[in-house]
Amino acid sequence: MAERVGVYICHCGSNIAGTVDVEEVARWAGENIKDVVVSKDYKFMCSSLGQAMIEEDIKKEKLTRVVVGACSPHLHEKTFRTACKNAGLNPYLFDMTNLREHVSWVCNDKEAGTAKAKALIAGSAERVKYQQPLEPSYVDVHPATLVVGGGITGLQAALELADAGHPVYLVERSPSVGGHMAQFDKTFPTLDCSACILTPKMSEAGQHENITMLTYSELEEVSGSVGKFKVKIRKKARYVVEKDCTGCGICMEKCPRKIVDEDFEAGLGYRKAIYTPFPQAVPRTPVIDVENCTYFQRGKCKVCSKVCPTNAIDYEQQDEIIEIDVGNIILATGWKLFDCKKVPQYGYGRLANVYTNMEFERLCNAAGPTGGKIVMRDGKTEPKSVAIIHCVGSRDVNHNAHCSAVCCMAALKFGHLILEKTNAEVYSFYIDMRTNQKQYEEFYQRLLEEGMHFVRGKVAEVTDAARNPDEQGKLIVQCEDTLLGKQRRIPVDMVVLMGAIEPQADAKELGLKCGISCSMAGWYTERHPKLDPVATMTEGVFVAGTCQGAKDIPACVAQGAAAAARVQGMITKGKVMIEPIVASINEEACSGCRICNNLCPYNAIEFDPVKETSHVISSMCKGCGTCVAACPAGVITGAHFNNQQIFAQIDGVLWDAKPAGGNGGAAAKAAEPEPVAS
Amino acid sequence: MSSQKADKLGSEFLQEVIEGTPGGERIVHCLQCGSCGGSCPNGADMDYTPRTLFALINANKKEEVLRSNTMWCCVSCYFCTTRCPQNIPITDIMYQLKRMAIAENMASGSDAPALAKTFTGYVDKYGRAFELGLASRFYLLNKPFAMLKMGPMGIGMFSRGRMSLTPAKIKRVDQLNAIIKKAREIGRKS
Amino acid sequence: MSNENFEPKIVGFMCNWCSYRAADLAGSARIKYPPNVRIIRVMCSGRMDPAFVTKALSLGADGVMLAGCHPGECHYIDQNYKAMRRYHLLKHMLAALGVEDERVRLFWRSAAEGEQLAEAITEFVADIKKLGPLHWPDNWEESDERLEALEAIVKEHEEVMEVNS
Amino acid sequence: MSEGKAKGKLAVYWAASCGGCDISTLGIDTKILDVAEHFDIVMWPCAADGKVHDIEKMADGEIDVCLFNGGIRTSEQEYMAQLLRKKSKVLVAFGSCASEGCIPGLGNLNDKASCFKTVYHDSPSLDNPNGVEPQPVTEVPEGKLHLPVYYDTLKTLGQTVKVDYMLPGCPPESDRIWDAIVAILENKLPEPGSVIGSNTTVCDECPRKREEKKIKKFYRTWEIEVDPDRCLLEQGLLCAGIATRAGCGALCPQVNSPCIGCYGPNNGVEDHGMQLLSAVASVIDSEDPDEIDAIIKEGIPDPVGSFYRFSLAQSNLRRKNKAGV
Amino acid sequence: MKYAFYPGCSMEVNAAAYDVSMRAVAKVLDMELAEIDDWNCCGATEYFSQDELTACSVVARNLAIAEGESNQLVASCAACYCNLAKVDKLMSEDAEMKQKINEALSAGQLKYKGGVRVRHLLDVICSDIGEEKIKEKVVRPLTGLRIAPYYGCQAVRPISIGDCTEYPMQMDHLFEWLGAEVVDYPVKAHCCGGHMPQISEEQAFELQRRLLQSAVDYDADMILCMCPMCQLNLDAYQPRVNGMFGTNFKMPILYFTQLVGIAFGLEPKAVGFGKELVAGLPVLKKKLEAVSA
Repeated sequence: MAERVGVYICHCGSNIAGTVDVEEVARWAGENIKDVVVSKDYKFMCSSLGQAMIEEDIKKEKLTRVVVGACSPHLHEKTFRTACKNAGLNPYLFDMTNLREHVSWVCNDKEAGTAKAKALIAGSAERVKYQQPLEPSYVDVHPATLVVGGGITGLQAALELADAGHPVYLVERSPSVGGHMAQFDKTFPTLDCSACILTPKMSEAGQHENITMLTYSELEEVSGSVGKFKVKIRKKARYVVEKDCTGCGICMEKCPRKIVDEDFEAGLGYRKAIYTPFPQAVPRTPVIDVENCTYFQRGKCKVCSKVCPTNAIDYEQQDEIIEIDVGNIILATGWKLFDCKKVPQYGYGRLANVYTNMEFERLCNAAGPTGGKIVMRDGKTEPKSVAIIHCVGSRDVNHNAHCSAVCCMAALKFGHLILEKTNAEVYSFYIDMRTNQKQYEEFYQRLLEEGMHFVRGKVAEVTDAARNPDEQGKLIVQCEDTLLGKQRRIPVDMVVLMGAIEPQADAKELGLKCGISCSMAGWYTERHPKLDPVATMTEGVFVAGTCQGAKDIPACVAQGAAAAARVQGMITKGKVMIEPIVASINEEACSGCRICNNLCPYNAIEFDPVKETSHVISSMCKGCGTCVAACPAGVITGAHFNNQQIFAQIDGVLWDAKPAGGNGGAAAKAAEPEPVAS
Repeated sequence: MSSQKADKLGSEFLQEVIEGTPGGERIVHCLQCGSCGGSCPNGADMDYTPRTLFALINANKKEEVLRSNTMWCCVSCYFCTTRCPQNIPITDIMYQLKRMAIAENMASGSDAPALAKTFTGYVDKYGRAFELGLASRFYLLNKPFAMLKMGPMGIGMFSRGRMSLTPAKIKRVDQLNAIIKKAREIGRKS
Repeated sequence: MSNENFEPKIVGFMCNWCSYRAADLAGSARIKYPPNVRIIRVMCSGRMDPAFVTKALSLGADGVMLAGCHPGECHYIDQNYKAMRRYHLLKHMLAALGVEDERVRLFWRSAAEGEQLAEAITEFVADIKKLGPLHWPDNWEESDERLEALEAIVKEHEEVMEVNS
Repeated sequence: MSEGKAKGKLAVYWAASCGGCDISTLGIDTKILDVAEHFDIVMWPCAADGKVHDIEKMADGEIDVCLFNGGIRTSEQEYMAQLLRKKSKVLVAFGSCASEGCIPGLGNLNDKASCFKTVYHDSPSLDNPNGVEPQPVTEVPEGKLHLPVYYDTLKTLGQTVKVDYMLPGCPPESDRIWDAIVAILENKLPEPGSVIGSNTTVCDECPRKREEKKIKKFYRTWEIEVDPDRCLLEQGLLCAGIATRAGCGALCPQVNSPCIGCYGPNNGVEDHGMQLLSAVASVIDSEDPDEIDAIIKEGIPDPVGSFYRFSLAQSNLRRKNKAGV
Repeated sequence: MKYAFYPGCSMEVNAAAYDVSMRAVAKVLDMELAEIDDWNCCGATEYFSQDELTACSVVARNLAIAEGESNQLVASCAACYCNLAKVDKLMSEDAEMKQKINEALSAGQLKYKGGVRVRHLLDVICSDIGEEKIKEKVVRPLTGLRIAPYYGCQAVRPISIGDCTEYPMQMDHLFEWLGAEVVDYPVKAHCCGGHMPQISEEQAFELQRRLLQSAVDYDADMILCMCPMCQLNLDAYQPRVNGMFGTNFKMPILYFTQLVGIAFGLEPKAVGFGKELVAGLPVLKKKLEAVSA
């Protein structure tokens, strides 16, 4: 192989040249590495002059390969690839050596730095000779978008896209869109009625010509890749035919079966066996809760069917699988509440008047089970004192290390509502008061004025074990008031636990379906935490709202809109580039052992049962190379990271490690015989 | 790694506490939330709550910490430890502070060090705890008047055969003492 | 074998998304660590072929460092678990071939853990220094006895042939 | 086959190997007569007379084809390898030993001293009261007697001299040998440096049904009742067929015995054992490091024997660390 | 089922009632509790207040001895359980400490590899023997008796015997199986004062008062303990608590095994009744017809 390799070493001002003798490295590479025909150093290789120099050499010196030793390829790989391309050299015949982040900036000693730089350059120069020209491919972007999750984030994203004229499928697992926000009473810090600002968005989405709303439905399977995902959605049987139902509600009114509503009413209220979660639900079509329906359980009743004026009840309805094509996916799957029973010292589930934050939202909601009256479990007594405990399951390494971000403000909101609606004393037990968004600190100030009591200390326990007559019949909140440095016991009537915002239990599973990963805690991982917060490492899959991390409503809305904007960008561009770094199988030589078949998390490897061979669907391959390393027959090749290239690079970086006798690996395989026999 | 971090924090005292406590490096994670002080059954009687001690340790206030009664109030109920949101082994840190206070001769104002000394004396000698010996010797040496109040209880215990006049002794006291001697030797080295 | 002046040569295979970026971050933060590890970038720890490790050792490396995203945080969902499985089997093999346990090690470092990556490298280099050089290719060399014997055969045969002819 | 062409010269040699290759060569049966028709057999220690002197006297390149089986373990073998290389136009590393070391290559888990210790001192069937070891040179009144020098490390033929082709198998199946001979006779040999054989693996010839693979536990053959229709690897038997070149007709798997890898790696695979190891490890069904370790340690007590039974000498590392022998 | 057994110093004399009842119950349940050879004191809290490494080594001596005998070591005292389990955990998690402790043990030709699981008697009875077998053995259900299960601290914290650290339930379940009315009172895992009576009576007696008061508030007939120290504190100091606070507690404090024995039909004397300072038998007789008959 007679390649003509050009090697270019960047000074990066003094960033590299300070700890690496760049002239020496360039000289050495030119004199010692086989096939290197040009080797130069330059002050700033990434400057237009530097690039021009490389382009000129490619043309003049007929270079077939280029190595640039400069900063991290994550910064300038693209720059130099473009330079190669401009000079007519396939950009994948270039390799970048990281002499700044991996050498000069981490070395103290110029001699050692220079030696390390030589080894890395040798690795690149050996590797680059085996690199192959590759061509990226382009895919058309399907204009439809899938939005998973019908909470405020998903609604916002769906509406943005629909208003811009693009079709949207909005999938929601519960019978109605609205999410947690529909359960809230007021929203901080402005105290707008949550339903008043949310329901218009819900009905707008429900009626939008560009939005196909699939409620009571779950994402079943995702295949394909950016631009052309194929999605299967399971539409669960409602037992009510949507097109026939007018939403009149007679069925719900007449249904004889009443059950505790553990979902929307957080266990404080009731619903029927045929129900919509709440009166303003969108769509208005109810669902039958099979497990509690008398007909489904005992075979008799059918009241709903009898009273329905449009014969919309269908007890025989089956789950339906809907297949759709979309170009992009936005996950806005939200959060779930921490199980407060996991902190037994606060007595939730054991002490009647200990409430969770979601229960309390319903308790003070005018549309809630008590009509907005704040009363204790007996349903009538107004509390004389209420303790609000922050950080239940948050900021606690035993449960969730993260701060749930909204509880301080929600606790202040609760305080305000209690003070407004009752004569109770309100105590807030907090570790740190976090009110760091617009108008939040002002709201805190307001509550200080309104007379809410603040005790700085994480509550140790809530108990009914009275130590003296004052405490009899009360819930005693025991804590250290850390500002006094003293232990305190404060007897109250009611306790509200600010349970943590947690990732959905099935977040990981859903992420896997879409090819994105979660943090250990279960939050979806964004492409870049600061600069690319709604994109993910998987092209065409975006995340928004609390599925990415705890946040408040304004932040959710902003992320929903941001994700929609990113998707619009994709749709407008119309095409998306696919990196050619993918695996491929030499089907001629594949024996169909099927080792690789279940190694691919993206299902990009398909087995052909007739030919008994496997092949890679390259548009679905993300280029990780796991199958390449696993193929026992060596018939899977990873473009741009094939064995030959990596072995050559190993050989190169170890140029100075081979023993004096020259008994090196690759060379020794086909050893030159030592002529002894004459 | 942990000791490197402690270096940067610059408090010698903090480092001593960390080094003497298994899992002690968690102490730097203290949020000052007070769930320890709130949980403590004797919290009301402490000069400083454990949380305050951690702040004092951070501030390198060795004398204040080691002279305080906090750790001597500790009954080893471990509520603080299991409730700590930062997994700080608080009870174990209390043990370390007790050890440091004894070593620095700052353990004043409590009978606990003397009780501990008497107790370990018996263990070293017999391999077993000796309740009567412990009670009488400890009270005679430290609280002769309190002993009078103990009378009726002692009689009750005797009459029900719940107190022995002679200590039980293990067979291989020599082996135990060799282990103890060696352990102390290793302890001094490190 | 340990030697004060011994500077081990170590090959480090790092995944594009986490550990390679952690090394970038260590650089940007100007954290100093020993220069012995020569980093080769692969897209994922799942690409790490056990043969890369033995290849490096056979070419004279004194140690091989593998690094990828933390389990559960792989950019390619769960491919680092495959790296983990191969690593365990590889270590079992290397032990049988008499390669000391410390010479090949797998680390999990996220893109945010520049400092931790630098610590890992520092620790790893120190451990290899303690072990001393590996010099694997020397393993294949035969003693001088070989050359003498070969010459003797030639001579012997020449003598016999002289007698014969 | 072309008729009436001048007869060529053929040499067959046998170094560190068991002799199975020669037997398999004779397994081509009466077709051996066809071979004799086309070639003068100048040397074949197992089947025909032929003296080293005569070879030494030949001109370089005078032998048309040399089929060389066995690895290189002694100075004599190395000398013969060099000699035959020089005198042959085409040198074929014949069989697993010459190509990749084979079972004799497992001797690379020891060094010369420990091999001698076992053979000349510790072997239970031994009667050697004076502890005599073979000496390369022994002085007798008549002069010096030479014995070949035994090496620490077994090398493959390719690691000793340049070889033109490799014919895999332990031994190569007679049919494959005949295929190779036909190729030689018809001058239809592939690119020099390549392996004469298939470019697929044993799975290609194995009739068992294969599905996606997940292994929770490895078994030895006697530990389970083998399902005769299902892939052995899927049943937890460490079958090397996935990584081993086809050519044998999947003889072992067909009788419920996992492939042990004698045909060596497929084209383009640098290290047979590592490739097999990587594949097998990839499908271990656990994400817990301790469990993975337990599955491996319990199921694969002898990793070298399991993955490198035939190819240790040809692997990247080639042998056990001498310092640790 | 065979277990290695670590009685602890209190069992022989002070907690003889626990010892005798435990052995009687074990016999009924076919549990073999083989006392480990020549065990020594667990160091209580006092040893750890002085010298961590030595304390650990003293404890580890027992683990090392037990390792030769069984892979399960049962303790009956909460403090002993706590110390044994803590040192076992420390040695499994901290290689440096393990090495140091083993160095110390080597002076006595001992070594602890880490192969012992430390258990508490209550957990063994509830988890290993289990509901079915226990119910089978009941001949005298404890119907009508209101018992307050008392867990104390060190069996559930920091290393729980297998139960909730805040609100344990094993003893509750056990006595439900035996037919008793189990009092669900909030302080069942709070502190009895430990060694505090010797140091500060004011502090200790207040802790005891809280426990006794809560049991009285919930109308318990007796408190059942699973640790000699808890029993001693609540039983022997009860008159003094009354003296200090002007209360009039007469709460019998018994070991849970004593009542298990009663339910199994054993005679009160055979399970150590009469050793307690606040007499338990009269209450038992009053509440349980089967006993008085």
